[in-house]
Amino acid sequence: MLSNIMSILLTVFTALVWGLLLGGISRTVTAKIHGRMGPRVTQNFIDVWKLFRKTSSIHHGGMFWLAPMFRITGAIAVLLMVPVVVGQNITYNMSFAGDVFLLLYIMFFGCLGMALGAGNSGHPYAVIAVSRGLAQMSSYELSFSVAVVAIAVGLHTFRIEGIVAAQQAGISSWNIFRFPFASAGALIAFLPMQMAYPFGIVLAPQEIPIGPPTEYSSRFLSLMFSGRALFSVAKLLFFVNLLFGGASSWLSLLLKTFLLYMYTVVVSSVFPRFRTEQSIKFLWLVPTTLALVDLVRVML
Amino acid sequence: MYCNHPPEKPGDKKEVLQKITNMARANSLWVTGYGTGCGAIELRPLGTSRFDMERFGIAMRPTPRQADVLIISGYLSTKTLKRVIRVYEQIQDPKYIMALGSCTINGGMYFDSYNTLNVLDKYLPVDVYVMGCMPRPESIIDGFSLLMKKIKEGRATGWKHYKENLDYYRENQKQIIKNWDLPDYNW
Amino acid sequence: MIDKVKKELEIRFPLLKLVREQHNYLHVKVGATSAMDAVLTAKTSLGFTTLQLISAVDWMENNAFQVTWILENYSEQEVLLISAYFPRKNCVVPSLSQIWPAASAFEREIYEMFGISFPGNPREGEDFLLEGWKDIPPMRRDFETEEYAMRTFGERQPREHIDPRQYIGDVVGEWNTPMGRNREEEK
Amino acid sequence: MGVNPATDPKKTTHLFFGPQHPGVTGNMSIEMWFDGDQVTKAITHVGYLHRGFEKLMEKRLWIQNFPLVCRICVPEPDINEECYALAIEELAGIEVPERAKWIRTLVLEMGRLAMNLMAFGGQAGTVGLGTGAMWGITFRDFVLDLFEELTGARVYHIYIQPGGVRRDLPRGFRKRVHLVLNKIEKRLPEFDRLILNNAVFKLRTKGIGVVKPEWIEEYGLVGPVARGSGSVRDVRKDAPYEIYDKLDFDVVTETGSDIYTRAIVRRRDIDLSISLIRQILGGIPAGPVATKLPNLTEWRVPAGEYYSRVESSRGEYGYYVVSDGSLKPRRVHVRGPSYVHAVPLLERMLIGANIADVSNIMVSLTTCPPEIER
Repeated sequence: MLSNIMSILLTVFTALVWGLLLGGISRTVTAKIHGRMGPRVTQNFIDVWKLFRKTSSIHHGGMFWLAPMFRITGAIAVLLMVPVVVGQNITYNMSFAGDVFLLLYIMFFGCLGMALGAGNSGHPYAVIAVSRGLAQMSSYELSFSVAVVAIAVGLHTFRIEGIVAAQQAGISSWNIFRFPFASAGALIAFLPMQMAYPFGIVLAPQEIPIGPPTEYSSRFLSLMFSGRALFSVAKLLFFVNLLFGGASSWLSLLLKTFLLYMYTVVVSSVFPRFRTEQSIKFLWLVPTTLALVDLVRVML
Repeated sequence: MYCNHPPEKPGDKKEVLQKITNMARANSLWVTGYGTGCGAIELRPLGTSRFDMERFGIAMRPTPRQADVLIISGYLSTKTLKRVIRVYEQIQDPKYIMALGSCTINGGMYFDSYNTLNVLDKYLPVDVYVMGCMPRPESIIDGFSLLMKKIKEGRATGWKHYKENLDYYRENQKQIIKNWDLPDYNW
Repeated sequence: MIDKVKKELEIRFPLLKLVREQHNYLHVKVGATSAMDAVLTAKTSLGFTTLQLISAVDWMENNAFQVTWILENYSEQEVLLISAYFPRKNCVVPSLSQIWPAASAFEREIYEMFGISFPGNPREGEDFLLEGWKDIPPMRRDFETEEYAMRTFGERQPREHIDPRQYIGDVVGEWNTPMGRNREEEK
Repeated sequence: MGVNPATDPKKTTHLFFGPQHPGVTGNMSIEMWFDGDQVTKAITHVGYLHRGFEKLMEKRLWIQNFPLVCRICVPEPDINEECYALAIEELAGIEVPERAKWIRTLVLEMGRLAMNLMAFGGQAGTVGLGTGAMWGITFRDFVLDLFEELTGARVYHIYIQPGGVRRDLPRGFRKRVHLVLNKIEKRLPEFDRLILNNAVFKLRTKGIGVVKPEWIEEYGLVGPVARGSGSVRDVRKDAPYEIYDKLDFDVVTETGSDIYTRAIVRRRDIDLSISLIRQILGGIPAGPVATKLPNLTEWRVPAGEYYSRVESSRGEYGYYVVSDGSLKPRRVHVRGPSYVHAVPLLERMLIGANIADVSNIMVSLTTCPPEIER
């Protein structure tokens, strides 16, 4: 029991540190593409600490306060439902408790809480961004769900543990090679999940500065930053487990999540963003079709 | 949602980890993305590869709620001053003002203009002035490093001064903004 | 080609005065009553279909405003300036905003800057460049901008220390060159 | 009392776009009413940068106004000096030496190149392609370095004066201009790949922000906005000033009318500026660079009125200068291209636009608020 709690705390702490570090690295990589030096790798830690120590003198009601909590709760829940390192049962945390569908739901939960809080802030730009975000979420959730279902049906298990265990027979058994179309669909859907361009229509500084967190400041923003870092690590973990055969050691975990994250950063820095309807159209058409191909293949 | 009461006067209370916090504040200055005057043209090269202010942790934020620094980039017309006050008061404490250009110091070449103010620190508490017209990116970076030094030493207390002397500042502001329709305490 | 325009205008407006004529440039002055006629003639029958600018000049000593319409003919690349004098007191000039949508902005600016009224402009009186202006319109000759600026915005008091070396030495403590010290001691 | 359907509070959202807004160029704001995603009414508010230049110019000597006029347009200040100097030369009858004319043209084209690089990159930046904006401003910086060497300042040059320019070219300047041009030209194909050939950029800009050809004469549109809709207006060709009649070039014109076309026009303007600078560098004659002027503190420009025009990167720039024969100008009225683009045209174009495209449309007109407000 105690070791379980320790493991949970360790997982959350590591995920937080790694998430913030990944954020710092991504800023550096983006800067290098721009031709700049970029910030320190540890910049995000400094930012979070600074924001945490700023005063906050505004409030817009209960949901406004709770939204960052929702986000962090959602992130931690996702994190704990995914096995961290394959083989080390202690790091499986609570992944025995649910299947991929529960996970899909909880991933939605964090964003929904954010949407409610932003709506409560009363800023028109935040409201526009929320409506954009929810519209886009409904479209990428579809393609992602189809991809996950295709993989789950193909492997005859909805349990994440099972999905991971089925990929342990060498690189060729990874789902990305066994279900290439579904994986492609899922990887495209990963971009809007990470709010990467060309799908970054929620945080669009030139259009609706800057989306849901417009009114959030100081401590709330600090929590939101931490929540985002945790959430992105949770999503990365889920994807590594889903497509890339899980991680057999801490080192391979770091490497795999890092590479997956860099994929979003690099794509993000060479594309402008879609308009909302273009983004939705693309997400309904391309990744969904790709995922459906594999689903049909598996069903047959 | 506006406040109806004047802001609390910040005391000189000793905070834990004050030193580390000051270091963090100095190394992560977020600037409100508001180009109030022509100095904004040199803020753009500041972000690109020649000067790259992100090296020092300085980043542009699109909304005042999340920013620390307000850069008054040059002369302020009375019409802009109203917006600038609104923006400044929405920034959460601690907040700093950096003023670029001779025209913020004493009016510069617009000293006799009927629409630009001459002495900025009568209306807003300025922490760092950067002189020149227009200041080169290097001197803006120099201004930032001076601001960082002040923050690390705990001397960048313009925001405290503003809260303590709010009546003085309000009086001056209302003197030149003829159609004052802002809430008096709007943070 | 500009000759043709000149002849045509001279036939229709015998009181017309020629100010400047060049290759593809013509400036004429007409009476206040026939100004609108001249502008509309230029638009409808002479091909000057574009309004570039409406400008005003305050001739205070002659007690008149000179209003100038600058028209352009895009196909022939010609510029035509039509000026007219209007009495300075309660100056009223017909509006062109129904004919050229761009005229509305020009007229709003002139109304604000000179107080010349353009009845017929639906957006007249909306704030354009100034906000809450209560003084006489600023571009009139009798408006003294420096006096207004000093009265409203004030002036920065000059520093007490005139000697920059001493001042910098006091503030920064880094001006310790032997040259400066020796000179101080000599005194 | 009927409610205007465009501003009905029950059906529309009232939004303020700027002045503190990263998508706005400079310091101006748009007040808008939205029905869903569509703009039903838009009002531009200008005047945040109003410094009363025209009043200040009446209070200063003719020559003292040069430091003022260059501040009217921040990204491309030489246009203002040139336009004001042209008006003074016309009124006072000053002859400009041949070499000065060539150098002036060189400076104007360099300024145009710098502005177009920034505007072309900025068009990408406003739809979220920050890399394009960063690169554009970086390359503009190399041109600013040349300016600094030539004039002593990065942004406000105050280099052109009545009757010539302030000083001659430094030694080896031509070589360094060629180096910078080569550097920029080498990277331009990469720009094209990143921006113009980008599928998402095309999606965001094609068919958006259409300027109908009949609006050109109605509103008096100029520059890339007009030339993107099939107009061939260019003051450099129509009423050549300085030495543009000796240079070999064609006016850039396209017929697509949308934002993408205006981006292409800007991109081709960059090519044109580079080729013009190369031509000028090959042909600068020897000789003096300035005419001797009378004692400037007592210099009275003869009475008269003149409307001088030059072509800036955003279109035709006009100065209406009135002199009453005294020490100071009687009246200087500046007509910048953004005047019409940002106020009546933008208000017209935004109706029916998507909220995501507001900033996009605005940047494609390259509005420069200080020249509206002065």
